[in-house]
Amino acid sequence: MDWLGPAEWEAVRLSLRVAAVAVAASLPPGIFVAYALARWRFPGHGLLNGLVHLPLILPPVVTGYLLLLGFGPQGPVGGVLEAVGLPVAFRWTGAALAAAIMAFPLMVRAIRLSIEAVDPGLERAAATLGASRVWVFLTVTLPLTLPGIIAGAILAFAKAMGEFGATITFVSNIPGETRTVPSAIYAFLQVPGGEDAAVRLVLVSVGVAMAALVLSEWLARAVARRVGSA
Amino acid sequence: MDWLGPAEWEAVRLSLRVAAVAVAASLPPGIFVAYALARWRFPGHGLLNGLVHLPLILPPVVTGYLLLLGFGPQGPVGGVLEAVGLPVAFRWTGAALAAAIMAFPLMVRAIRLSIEAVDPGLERAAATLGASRVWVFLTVTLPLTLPGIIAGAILAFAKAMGEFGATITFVSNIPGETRTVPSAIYAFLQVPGGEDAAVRLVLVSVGVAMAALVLSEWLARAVARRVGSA
Amino acid sequence: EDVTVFAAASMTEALGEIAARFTDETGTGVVLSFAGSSALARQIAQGAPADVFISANADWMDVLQADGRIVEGSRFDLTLNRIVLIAHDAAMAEVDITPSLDLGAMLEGGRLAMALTEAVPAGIYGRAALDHLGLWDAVAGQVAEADNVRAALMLVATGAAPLGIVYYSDAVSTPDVRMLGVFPEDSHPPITYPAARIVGSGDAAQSFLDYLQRSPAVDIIAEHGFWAPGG
Amino acid sequence: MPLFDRAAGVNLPVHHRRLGYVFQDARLFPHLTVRQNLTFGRWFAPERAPQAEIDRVVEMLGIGHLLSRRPGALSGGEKSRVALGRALLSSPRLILADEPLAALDEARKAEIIPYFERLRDEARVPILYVSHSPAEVARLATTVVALDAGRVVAQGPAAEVLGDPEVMPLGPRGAGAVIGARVAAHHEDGLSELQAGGVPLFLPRVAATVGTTVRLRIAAQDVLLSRTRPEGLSALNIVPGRIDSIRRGAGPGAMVALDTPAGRVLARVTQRSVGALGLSEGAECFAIVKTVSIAPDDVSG
Amino acid sequence: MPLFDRAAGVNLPVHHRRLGYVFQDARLFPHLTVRQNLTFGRWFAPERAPQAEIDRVVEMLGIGHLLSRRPGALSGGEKSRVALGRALLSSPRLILADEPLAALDEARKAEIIPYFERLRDEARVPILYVSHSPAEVARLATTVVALDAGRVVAQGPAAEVLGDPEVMPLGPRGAGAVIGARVAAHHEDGLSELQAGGVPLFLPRVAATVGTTVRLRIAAQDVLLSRTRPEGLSALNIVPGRIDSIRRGAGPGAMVALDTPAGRVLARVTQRSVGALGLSEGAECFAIVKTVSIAPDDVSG
Ligand SMILES: Nc1ncnc2c1ncn2[C@@H]1O[C@H](COP(=O)(O)OP(=O)(O)OP(=O)(O)O)[C@@H](O)[C@H]1O
Ligand SMILES: Nc1ncnc2c1ncn2[C@@H]1O[C@H](COP(=O)(O)OP(=O)(O)OP(=O)(O)O)[C@@H](O)[C@H]1O
Ligand code: MOO
Ligand SMILES: [Mg+2]
Ligand SMILES: [Mg+2]
Repeated sequence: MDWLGPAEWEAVRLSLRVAAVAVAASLPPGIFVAYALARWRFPGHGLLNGLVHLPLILPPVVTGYLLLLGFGPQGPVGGVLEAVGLPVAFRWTGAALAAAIMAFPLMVRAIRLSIEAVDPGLERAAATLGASRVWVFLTVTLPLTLPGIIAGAILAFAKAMGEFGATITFVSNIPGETRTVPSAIYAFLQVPGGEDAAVRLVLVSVGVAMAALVLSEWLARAVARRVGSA
Repeated sequence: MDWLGPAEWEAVRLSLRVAAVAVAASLPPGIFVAYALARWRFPGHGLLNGLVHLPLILPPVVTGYLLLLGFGPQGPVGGVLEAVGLPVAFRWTGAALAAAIMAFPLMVRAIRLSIEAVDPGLERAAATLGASRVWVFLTVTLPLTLPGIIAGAILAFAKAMGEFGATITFVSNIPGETRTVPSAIYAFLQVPGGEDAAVRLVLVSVGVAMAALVLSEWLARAVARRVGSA
Repeated sequence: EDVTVFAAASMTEALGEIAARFTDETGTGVVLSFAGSSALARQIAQGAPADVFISANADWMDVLQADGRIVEGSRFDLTLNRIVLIAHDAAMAEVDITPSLDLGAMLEGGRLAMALTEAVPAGIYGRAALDHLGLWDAVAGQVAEADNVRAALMLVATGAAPLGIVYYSDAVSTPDVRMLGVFPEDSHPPITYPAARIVGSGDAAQSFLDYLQRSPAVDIIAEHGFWAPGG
Repeated sequence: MPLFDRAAGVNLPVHHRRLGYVFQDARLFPHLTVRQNLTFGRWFAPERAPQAEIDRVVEMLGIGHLLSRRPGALSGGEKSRVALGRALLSSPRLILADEPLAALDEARKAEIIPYFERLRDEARVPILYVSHSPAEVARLATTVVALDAGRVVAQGPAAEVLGDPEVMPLGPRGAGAVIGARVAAHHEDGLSELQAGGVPLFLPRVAATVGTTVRLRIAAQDVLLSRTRPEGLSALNIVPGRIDSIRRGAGPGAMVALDTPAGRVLARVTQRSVGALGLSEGAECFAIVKTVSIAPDDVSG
Repeated sequence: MPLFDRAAGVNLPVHHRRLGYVFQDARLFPHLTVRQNLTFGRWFAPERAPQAEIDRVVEMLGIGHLLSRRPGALSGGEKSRVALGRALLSSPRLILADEPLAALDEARKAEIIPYFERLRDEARVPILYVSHSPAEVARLATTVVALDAGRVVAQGPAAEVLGDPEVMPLGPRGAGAVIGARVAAHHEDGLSELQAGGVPLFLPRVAATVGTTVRLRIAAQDVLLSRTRPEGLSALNIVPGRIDSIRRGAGPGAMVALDTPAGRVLARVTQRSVGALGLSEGAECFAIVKTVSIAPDDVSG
């Protein structure tokens, strides 16, 4: 693949890392929120659902701006993160944060649906066998929702690979640090004659995304087969 | 609501119209594609699934640029549409097209999942009663998937309300024609002191989106109750 | 009929005022569409129904001209701009922008906010100026590139970055940043805002272009921090 | 008209076959009311069933009070009846009922069977009814095809197949003969008197008017044999006959087929009794059937 | 230890109650193998069941060959057995079985019941077994609590409650007494001879060794009565007794309770027969039970 220059390769590698970290870090809270939305009734249920979906609906630049206000060097959370040695401003970690937040609704939706498909009778059966709530979740609900979780994670990964607006607004475009594939594509589209390079990177994104989607369908089916019908 | 100026009102009205038309026009193909993905096995199944998801994954600017190449006045499809009296380039119809394409994956996913939840046994029963494939779909599958269709349509509506990158790239930012709420937010952020107006419009977007999400959950539950368990 | 003007986003406010005056005086409506110059140029290349294009840099106008999209002889430089160094800290002292400026020290480990230095005009000019002054290598690793010049301005305004390089017109638009100094005029290519009529536009487009070069319009542009050509 | 013939390349689409299918699970459309479920097939039928036909089916199945409900609010038995009505009203040329009662409990089954009987007697549609239950088959079938391990082991009129001691696809505990009898009288003590070939039979009240003919299934294991006419027994039904055949099974039992004036009767006794009583082909003996052994389930109106 | 007491504000979480629950649907975990299903509860039990205990349960339920399969590949009966083993191995203080066999067909039920019997006899856990089936109750229960419309109508030892003609929560067709009998001999003709209070009873081969005691359910409707000892009948079991009570029902039937040396026997006859035979309380008579009427289902090993 020597048709990609070193800077482009760097962007691809960085995007892969950012997307992977975004998905890995958002999976636990994603599963928790999906579980809460699927199984609990509480005041603010609708509000939580709305909040989770917000990044899907807000213009990404607005999301990025809000992230900047909250997680930037001057932001309330950003200061704390900096103090504990996990700075996100203008770092690839920030790009991962932006990607995670933008991909969160897709992940939560997929996981929520698969949790709703798990027979609560199985969870009650596990409780009668002595498993506490947490154990029921870990030994029954979680393994049974694996197809949905995998599908959600891969979809989120693809989305994270493509995130642009919130990322560039929040962490800018720093080669090697926050210059992901979409930022590079945007930059190429800004200059006359940059289309060719942009097309190459679009092809890479599309390839990765397509592979992720096909893999996700396949994995979900394979897991569903393995888990089988009781 | 006199805290919104006339230009802002115009953007809100336009966005509502664009989103409504986008959802209405993409619902039939959305249902068809969801049905095909849920129930048919054919070569290119994975490819179709990938294509449907592309707008979720590509940077919106790229999607907008591709739309411009295909549906612009010089584009192959754009020329045909222009000839049959349905020009989309730099028209609100084009904004609706961009919004529809960006929201399509969300809609299809929701509908597909609810189609997969319909018992194929009911469809076979309808066939033994003399209903052809099309009738089975119209009288059994479609009504039973109504909750998912509603949820998908409303989610797509919210997404369409918030679409920016593809819209401004494809149909520009023409007041009264293609200047939707997100474009207006962008424009306000370009002028000194425009933040207040931008914040007002963000609040409107968030309000509409939240209302849509809560309504979607509520409707889906109500319909599910009505349809009941057989 | 109305005149449709595609203009660089940085002209939003000035052109808004001029268009209102123009409509008052002539009765001809003006439809303004603002976006990044590159997006607008691509749209015009694809047949967008624009009558007038005002670009924030000459390159994109050159592309359209080579493409035969603009009316021969209608192109002129509407205004000029300058790039400036701005700071978030209102107490910071003004500086002379010379090769001896120690930008690295001024940043104190923070970021220098600019527009994309390879793609967006404001970033390209800033990079050229820093190169010319021999300052680029010292700060290259600390530059945060935003997708447009307004986003760079915002990074400084919110304090995410202590310093930034933006247009003079941007710096005067907000009280949240302090202008530390203007880059020497010879440190970068001239920053021109070419305007032109698009092929197929009517007489109204020409009268709007003419109007832009006359008294109230010129003053309004200057009020918003742009520099008059040759001024 | 062939529905499927691979050699001839015929495969009529399901919706053109006009086979009314009654599924084991009712498969009612949950989003439609009972009325809409019933009339569903009507829209696609070549000649649309008239309203009178609908009324007749609704009345026959006793579902008039359910018409505006949704399936979710029906009991299992009600669902089955609606499913049956729905199949009927699609103007089928044949009804296929594949173990339609298997998913119901005994009380529910007892509730549905009479409707199948009425259907058999009143509707002009042949029914192919698949079942594992001897009681169901005995009550409903006019012609029986017995399958064992996928092969046809017997076919013919119900009385013949069910009365054949060689044919026990349901095992010896499921065997039993079917006889026809005319209702002679309803007595005040709650018993009905029937005449079967001149033999009087007493049963708990039968839901058929005097003079009509009903079919009774007499389970082989409910029949006792005696060489002499027994006296002083609580059993009221004693049928004289001649042994046609004795079939010894692998276990301790034997199936004795008796020709009686009432028709073929099967009795399941031990081989030890066969020896003790000296039963042999051609011997005369008496079949004793308890009055209460013939359950309402086993009488077909 | 109270599990739930609203007044005292006690509501022990389900996972601390240590009640092994056997559901109507097996509810096996589809993602775990049979072995993992069986040992699921073990991880949470206060003292973990030793491997020997697992082996014993696996052996008792005959599921050794299934251990590495997943539930999807099990038959309905196998699923039930695994579910039972799973509940057992969670070291419960009590097993709750709520109609555990209701979803199975007859053949499957017959397959499972012996395992419940072994469980009752071998495991040291009390079982609360809920059922609508007289055969199941008669075979399994030591103590019966009969509920009708939500109220307790009788409770006590199984033989007493099931032999009480006043208690028929399952209707007269479900009534039947339970008697205990010792296996005396297995004969070559496939019959087993049992002794019940000095009365010999012949049954198709019983799966119990000579000398052990089994329980038999004799359904009331399978019993004939005679004032004199009948001769020349194919029925091998004739039990002399004295009429304790006669209960006339609303229909044509009557329930006669007989005290015999073998224990309480119930007979369901017509009121006409009661009159014809002159049956009355205190009268001596003979109960006739066909050998083959006592199904293997009705004998508890
Ligand atoms: N014509 C056929 N060709 C190949 N396989 C068949 C055919 N008919 C039935 N089978 C297979 O035989 C098995 C049993 O079939 P089916 O369920 O129709 O039997 P059944 O007699 O209806 O059983 P049940 O009484 O349990 O309903 C199924 O696994 C089915 O796939
Ligand atoms: N303690 C209770 N308080 C209020 N309602 C109850 C209570 N117990 C049972 N019910 C209601 O009574 C109905 C029947 O209860 P349940 O299904 O437990 O009965 P059951 O005896 O187990 O019936 P089945 O034999 O069909 O299993 C249910 O609708 C249930 O909601
Ligand atoms: O006004 Mo621009 O085109 O964002 O530099
Ligand atoms: Mg079958
Ligand atoms: Mg119950």
